Amino acid sequence: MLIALSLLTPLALVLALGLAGLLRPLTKFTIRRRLTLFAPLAVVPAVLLALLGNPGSATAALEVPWMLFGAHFAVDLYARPLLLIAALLYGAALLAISWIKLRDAERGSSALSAFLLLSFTGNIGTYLAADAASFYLGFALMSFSAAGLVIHYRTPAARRATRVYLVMSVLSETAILAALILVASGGGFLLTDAPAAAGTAHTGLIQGLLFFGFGVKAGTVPLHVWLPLAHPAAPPAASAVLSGAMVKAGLIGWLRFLPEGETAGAVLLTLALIGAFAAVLVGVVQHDPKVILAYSTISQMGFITALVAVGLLVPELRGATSAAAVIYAVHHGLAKGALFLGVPVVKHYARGRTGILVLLGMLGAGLAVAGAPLTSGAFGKYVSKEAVSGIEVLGVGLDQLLPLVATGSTLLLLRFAAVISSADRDPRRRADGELLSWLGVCAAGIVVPWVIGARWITDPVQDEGVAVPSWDPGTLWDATWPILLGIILAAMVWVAARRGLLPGRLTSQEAPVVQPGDLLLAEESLLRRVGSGGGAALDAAHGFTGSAAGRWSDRWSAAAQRGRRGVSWAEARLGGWESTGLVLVVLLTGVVLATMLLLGGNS
Amino acid sequence: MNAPMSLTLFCLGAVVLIPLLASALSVLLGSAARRVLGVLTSAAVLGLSAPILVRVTSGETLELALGGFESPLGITLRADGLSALFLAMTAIVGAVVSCYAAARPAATGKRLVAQTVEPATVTDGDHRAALTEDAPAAWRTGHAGFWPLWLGCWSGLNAVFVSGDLFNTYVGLELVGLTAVALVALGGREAWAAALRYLFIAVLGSLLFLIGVALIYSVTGTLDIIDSGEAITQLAAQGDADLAAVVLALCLISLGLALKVALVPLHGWLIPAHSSAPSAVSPLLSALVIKAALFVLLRAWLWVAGPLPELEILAWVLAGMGTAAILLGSVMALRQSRLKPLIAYSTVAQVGYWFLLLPLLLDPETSALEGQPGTTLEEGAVLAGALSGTVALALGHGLAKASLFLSAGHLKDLYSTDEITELRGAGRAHPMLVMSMGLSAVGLIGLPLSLGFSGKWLLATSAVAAGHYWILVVLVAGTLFSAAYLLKAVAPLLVMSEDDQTALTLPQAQNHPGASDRTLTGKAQLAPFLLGLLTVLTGFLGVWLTGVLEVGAPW
Amino acid sequence: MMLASSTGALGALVEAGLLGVELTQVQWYLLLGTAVAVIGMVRMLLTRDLVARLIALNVTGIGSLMIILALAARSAESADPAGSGPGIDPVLSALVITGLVITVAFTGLGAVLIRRIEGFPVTGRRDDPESGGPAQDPEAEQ
Amino acid sequence: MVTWLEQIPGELLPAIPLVMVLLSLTAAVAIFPLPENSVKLRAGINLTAAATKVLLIIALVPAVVADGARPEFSAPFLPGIDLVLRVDPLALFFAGLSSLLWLLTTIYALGYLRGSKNKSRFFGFFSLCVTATVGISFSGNLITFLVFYELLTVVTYPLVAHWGTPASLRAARIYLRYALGGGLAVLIGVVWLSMYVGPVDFAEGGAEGVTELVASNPVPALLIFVLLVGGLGVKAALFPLHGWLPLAMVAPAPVSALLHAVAVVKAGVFGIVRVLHDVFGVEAAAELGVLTPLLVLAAFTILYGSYQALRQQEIKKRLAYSTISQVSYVVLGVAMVNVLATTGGIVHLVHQGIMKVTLFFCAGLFAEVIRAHTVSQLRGAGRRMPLTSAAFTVGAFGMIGLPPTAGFISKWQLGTGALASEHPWVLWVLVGSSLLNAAYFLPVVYALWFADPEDVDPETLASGDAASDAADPLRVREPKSLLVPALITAGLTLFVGIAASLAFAPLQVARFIAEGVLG
Repeated sequence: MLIALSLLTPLALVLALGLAGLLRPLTKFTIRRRLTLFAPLAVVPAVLLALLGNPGSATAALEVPWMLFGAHFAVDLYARPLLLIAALLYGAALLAISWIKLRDAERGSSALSAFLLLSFTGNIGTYLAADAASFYLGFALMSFSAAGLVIHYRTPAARRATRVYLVMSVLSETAILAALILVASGGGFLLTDAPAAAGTAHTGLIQGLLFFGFGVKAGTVPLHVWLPLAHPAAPPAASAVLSGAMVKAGLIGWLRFLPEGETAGAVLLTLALIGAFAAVLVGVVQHDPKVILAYSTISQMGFITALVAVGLLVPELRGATSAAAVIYAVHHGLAKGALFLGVPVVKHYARGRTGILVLLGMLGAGLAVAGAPLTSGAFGKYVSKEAVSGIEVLGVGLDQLLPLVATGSTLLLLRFAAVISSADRDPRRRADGELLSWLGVCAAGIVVPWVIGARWITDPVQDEGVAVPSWDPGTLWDATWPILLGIILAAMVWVAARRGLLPGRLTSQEAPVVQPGDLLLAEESLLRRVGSGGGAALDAAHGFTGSAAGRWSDRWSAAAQRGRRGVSWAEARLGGWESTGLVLVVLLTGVVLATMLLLGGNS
Repeated sequence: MNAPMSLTLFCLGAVVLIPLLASALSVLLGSAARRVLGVLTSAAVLGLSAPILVRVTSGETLELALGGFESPLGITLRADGLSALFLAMTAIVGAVVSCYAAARPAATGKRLVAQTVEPATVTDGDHRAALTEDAPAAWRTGHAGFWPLWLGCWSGLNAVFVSGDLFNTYVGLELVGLTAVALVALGGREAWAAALRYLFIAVLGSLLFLIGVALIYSVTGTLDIIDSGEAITQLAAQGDADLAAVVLALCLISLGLALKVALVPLHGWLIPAHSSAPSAVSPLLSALVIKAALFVLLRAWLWVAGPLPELEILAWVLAGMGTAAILLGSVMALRQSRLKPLIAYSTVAQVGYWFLLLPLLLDPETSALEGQPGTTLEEGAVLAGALSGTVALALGHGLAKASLFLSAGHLKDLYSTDEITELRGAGRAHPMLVMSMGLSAVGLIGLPLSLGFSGKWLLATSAVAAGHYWILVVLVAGTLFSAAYLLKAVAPLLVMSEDDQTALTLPQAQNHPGASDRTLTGKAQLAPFLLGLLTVLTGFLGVWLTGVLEVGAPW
Repeated sequence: MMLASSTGALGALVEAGLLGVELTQVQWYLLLGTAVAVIGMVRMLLTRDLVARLIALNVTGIGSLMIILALAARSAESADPAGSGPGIDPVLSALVITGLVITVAFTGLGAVLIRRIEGFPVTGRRDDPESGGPAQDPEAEQ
Repeated sequence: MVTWLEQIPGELLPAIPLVMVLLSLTAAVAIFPLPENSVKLRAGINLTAAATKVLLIIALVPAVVADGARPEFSAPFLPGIDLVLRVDPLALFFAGLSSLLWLLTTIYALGYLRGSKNKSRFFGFFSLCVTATVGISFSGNLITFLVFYELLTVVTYPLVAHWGTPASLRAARIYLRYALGGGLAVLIGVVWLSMYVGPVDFAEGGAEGVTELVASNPVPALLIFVLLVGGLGVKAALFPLHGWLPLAMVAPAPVSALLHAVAVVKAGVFGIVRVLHDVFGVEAAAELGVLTPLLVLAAFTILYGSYQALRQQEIKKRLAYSTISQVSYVVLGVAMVNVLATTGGIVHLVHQGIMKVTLFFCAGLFAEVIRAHTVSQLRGAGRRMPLTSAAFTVGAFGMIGLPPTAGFISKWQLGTGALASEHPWVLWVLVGSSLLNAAYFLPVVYALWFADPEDVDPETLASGDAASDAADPLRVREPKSLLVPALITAGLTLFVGIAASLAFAPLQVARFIAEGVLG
């Protein structure tokens, strides 16, 4: 019942917002304003579901026989934590855009909250779905309502971002549809037995399709190009949700459907690592704080994808790596959400009384993302290192490589801090929804990962809470050396920049050396070339068939014309009086003679 | 003989004689009275033919010796399935056209009237009083002479359909021919030449027919259709030398009738005659007059000659001419720019369908089908199927063509032109008329739910059963062509406005003599619509028609 | 006139026995009748002048009626070979009479039409106001 | 209300098919002579006829689907062959679709044609067309099917030529030429078959006698099949025979909505399904080896239709080509001989009808209210006509096959069916075609919602302004009688999409039919 409630309340609210459009303009505006105020409450049922619905219990399963092909919903080990952070993030985002004074509210905020509610439903739909069709329903609803979020400001950049996002999400949707049909027809309609079914037939094909489909959403290289474009274009609340919750849908898709496979695991691992490190290089040179955060998301998602890849490589470790991935996702969701929500908060509240609070919060979130000790980041990294201990990649232990990602993220965060500190301020006097929601997310960021890690994620192998890092010096040092390395590198770069040693292009203020969405230009031109080439070829083929048909019909009508002329010539001949007579006489004699001969013949 | 029997026999006799009597009577009356008499007679004939049809459908052939004289000298009237059907169709079409002519006297032709002098009383037949030299002659619409001629023609038709012996058929044919020529002549200046040409053809045809009948009489010693049929079958059984004379007679009769029915190489006279005839006359010509010749041909081929194998060559020649008719008629119809010649050519084309069955009659039990497990048409049915198909086609054509010619004539009278391009958009002013042209087009093309479709279906199934696949091809080609030229005739009428929405301007309508006439003209449009509706509704009568044809069938 | 000469020539040929064909009287008349009918038909079908065509029509009519009479005689002859007088089958003779009546009727109608078409030659030329074309151009009747 | 319908006594059932056919016939006969200005009466007759027809269908559903009744009515037509009207689940399926959409389209047409001339003629032929469609769906043997099939051709000609401009007449003429050609091919096939087998009654596993015919002499059987499917293919707009459909878009919107999305095109496909299932039977067709070429042809039509739609700039032309490709889904599904694919094919018959009608309604609305005929003129229409654009978006998502809509259900069924059959490559045809659909529908949706009205060329902007209300300067008043049917069908698309496994939902009925045929 709780599942139904958590899915339906946001939808009901969206419906109400839509129907309000029918009323007279004045009442329409007031009703919509009041509805957006209630919007954040729509997430409450989902939060309750996450808290109360421990997997396997009555509230955690729902079967709707008449929906789609018999819809099943269930809260399971992985879904519960992700559900919680999604609910929290969406709640905070809705809070951020609605509980503020009318004067500060953005133009068309009700449309924004409507799209947020829709993507929230889609998002938790993907987590809760227990059968392929409802999963796809949730996924499609989420990705297409996200387009509404990205386009919100209607700026040219937003338009371009939406176009790119739409094209990529349509491609990913179709790939996922094909994969799901393959899995379902292999017997994996219910998600519990999907990976097994996917393993039976067309495994390679299914893996490829799933990589492509969910890779777009999870921002793995080379499919990540839409992320750096979409985040700056979307309103901050939306981009918080985009990188906090939506990107995780890609992760849950892989966890649900991916069958084992060494080659697939290896490919995914390499892509993940490339993503993790390359994103840092490109992110560092950006000027827009949200773009930097976007690249940080790409690198963090690289980290999580690496975990999933390991799960594929070594099936025994699948349970542990998946659990680690989920915990890390939880941590990253909240921390990244806090950072994104923080961008406007810094802009409005950095001065004056709330300044310290803002500084503390941002610092805390930054450290968590970097994985400093005592933060949820450290916890996440520790659990992941435990899960992947012993895996070798090109001779280097994976558990050595992962901390380097932390250094990368420290570099990015320092760059972010530098850029955000120099950003212009537009102070607001009284605290409003924006600040509150940001604070909420920061608090959740600190508390929730630990709670989830300890109690909710029972390691399927040891069947008890995942090991909580004890603060002995060994683990402390493991957590801190990557950060120190990062700080040292940053200092060196800073000194070089001070001395003017760095090439001018790198530090030029206006256009960053690498446009956001770096590979995009290459991919766009590739796509455009393929499209135009294919189009030209098809048009040529069409032209050819058209002319052939034209020639054939000309021949046909020429023949018909000749036939008609011949007939009318004959008609002219026959029309005359003498000719009828002549014909009659000829016919008469001919027939008579013929019958006489015939009769003569046989009688 | 019990009462009802004598009543239907009375109807049998009356159906021939009453129109003749009315024709004679109408000569004495004024033009208004003639219209009333005309309508009354048509109602009477309709009433008389109903009991005949009922009696025949219940399964017995009616025989009546006029005046009690027995067969060699006396006239015996015989009505079997075939004649009952043709009688009924003629009654329906005749009645509707008569009402139309009564409602719109202007449709009955043009008369030459001296300007000043009151129109001279019309003497019998067509001899006009000599006109005074100086007063310039002017053409007036409406010709009172229409009624006597048409009623005479009607009685001739009925005589042909119910006559029991060949000689009476000849007399009937002549009466029809004579009155038809005169009816064409009512159409004014350009109709006279066509009428004269029609006259020569009619006389030539009937002379050939007469020689044929005489030959048959000399061989069989009897003029009665049934007796001569039996005599000939005996002759064929003995393989008598006289069979040559019979075959020669059949050749002469078939060619004579082909002339009268305007089968392709001999169709020259039909186009000018039917298109220049007045708008009330051309439906009668196309729908009824040529059907008389077809009826006699069917009688000769099936009842008299009985399918003699020796007629093989003649059958194939006629079938060839029929196929040529379908193709040539349709192509020429496609090339016409005026409505009435187009419809006339369509008649020439449709005539071709009625001759396709002849080769089928000669060898119905070809071996082509022995091997098929599921052959549904057993051997005897091929003949029945072919005949009912042809009769259905002929009757369907009668109804549809009458409606089409009425509508075309109506438009020609109103706008004094039947150029298709000038009549563009006539549909807007006369929706009922275009609707009836559409319905008759459905009947002529042979789309389902029309007698034409059932006819084509029956002919096709029996042809395929007898292995004559070429008929299927001809039928399909014919249907496609007829669809093409009928679409060419009807489509322009539907045009509402030019592409750039400018309204269409119709040629200025003829000024009508009186307002009262306007309502009548409006009413008159009901006639073609009724006939069009009938073509479609009779689509359901396929089974009933085959049943009726069984009555008095030769096999 | 041309007609008479051709029948005469044929008769002479037969008398002379040139044809060497022994004809009974009936077959002779049959042959004669067919000849007249064929000549009439050819003449009718090939001339342009209407009146000549009408006359040719009558000649064909007479020819065909002669054939029928010959047939009547033949069947009467076969009925009672040794019959007393020139027996003619009554039915066929009735047929001939009706044929004659009908041909006369048609000729009458034809004459009226020809006179109409050739535009009352007795009362002088009359340009027909309504139809516009010259009334009596010979091609009209094609 | 439904319980009352169930009490219709058993023996009345056989009368229902005849009543259904005669209902719209009498409506037509009543409407034709009506003068132009009697709008109320004409609307009354139309709506009552349509409503009663839908009610009768609802009454029939439990009887036919649940307890397997087969009400039948037959009348003698030709010697040895009767006109038979029989209701079986497939017939009910198609008749239900056409009568429901007839009701909605009538409401739409009443609003759409308010200003135009000769409405009586339009509505007369409109109800005749539905008579033909219901006749086609209820026909019990091949002859009755042929009669109503030809009737449909004749009756739709004046509808296509309704505006009476030379362009619409030319389009109607081409349509007639195609349809008559097709009709003749079917006639020859029917004659030839019935000569071999006698009256061809539709029976579950194929008409009796046909299987022996296929066994004894396959060549004529193959020729007959080609003739029948070729003739029906004309109306089903299969690849080489689809030329008439885009041209017929010149007709008024309700005509292109009902005819080219539901009646005419579906009649062709329905015919093919009948021939495949109830005349030849699937085993005999497989034995003849015709299924794979048919499958290839359908697949090619799907891709060709979508490709052509991509190249069209006019909305209605784009929808026409999308109809061509969507209708071949049904043929695709039926040609793959397994329960899943056949269910997908048959259910797409209804789903595509509902979705395509929504799109045509919206196209008509756009053309009528803001004179937008091409995609570029639609920019920013979302702000000015929000409800129509919402309906259009639902329809477009349905065409692409996105989940909440009915299109997803049929695409999912066809996909799983393709993998279960021995032609797994069909899945890639489906994937390719959904990509192409997205390629030509998403730009329209994007233009509707996200393109700014400002960059709309001024004259369409100006034309919309006149009727806009005060508050939102750009909002345009959408006429109710045109909008309500569009919203109802859009809602229907969503409802059928989500509640696909409801008791008598199209998916269940389609599965019931497929199981009946393939066992």
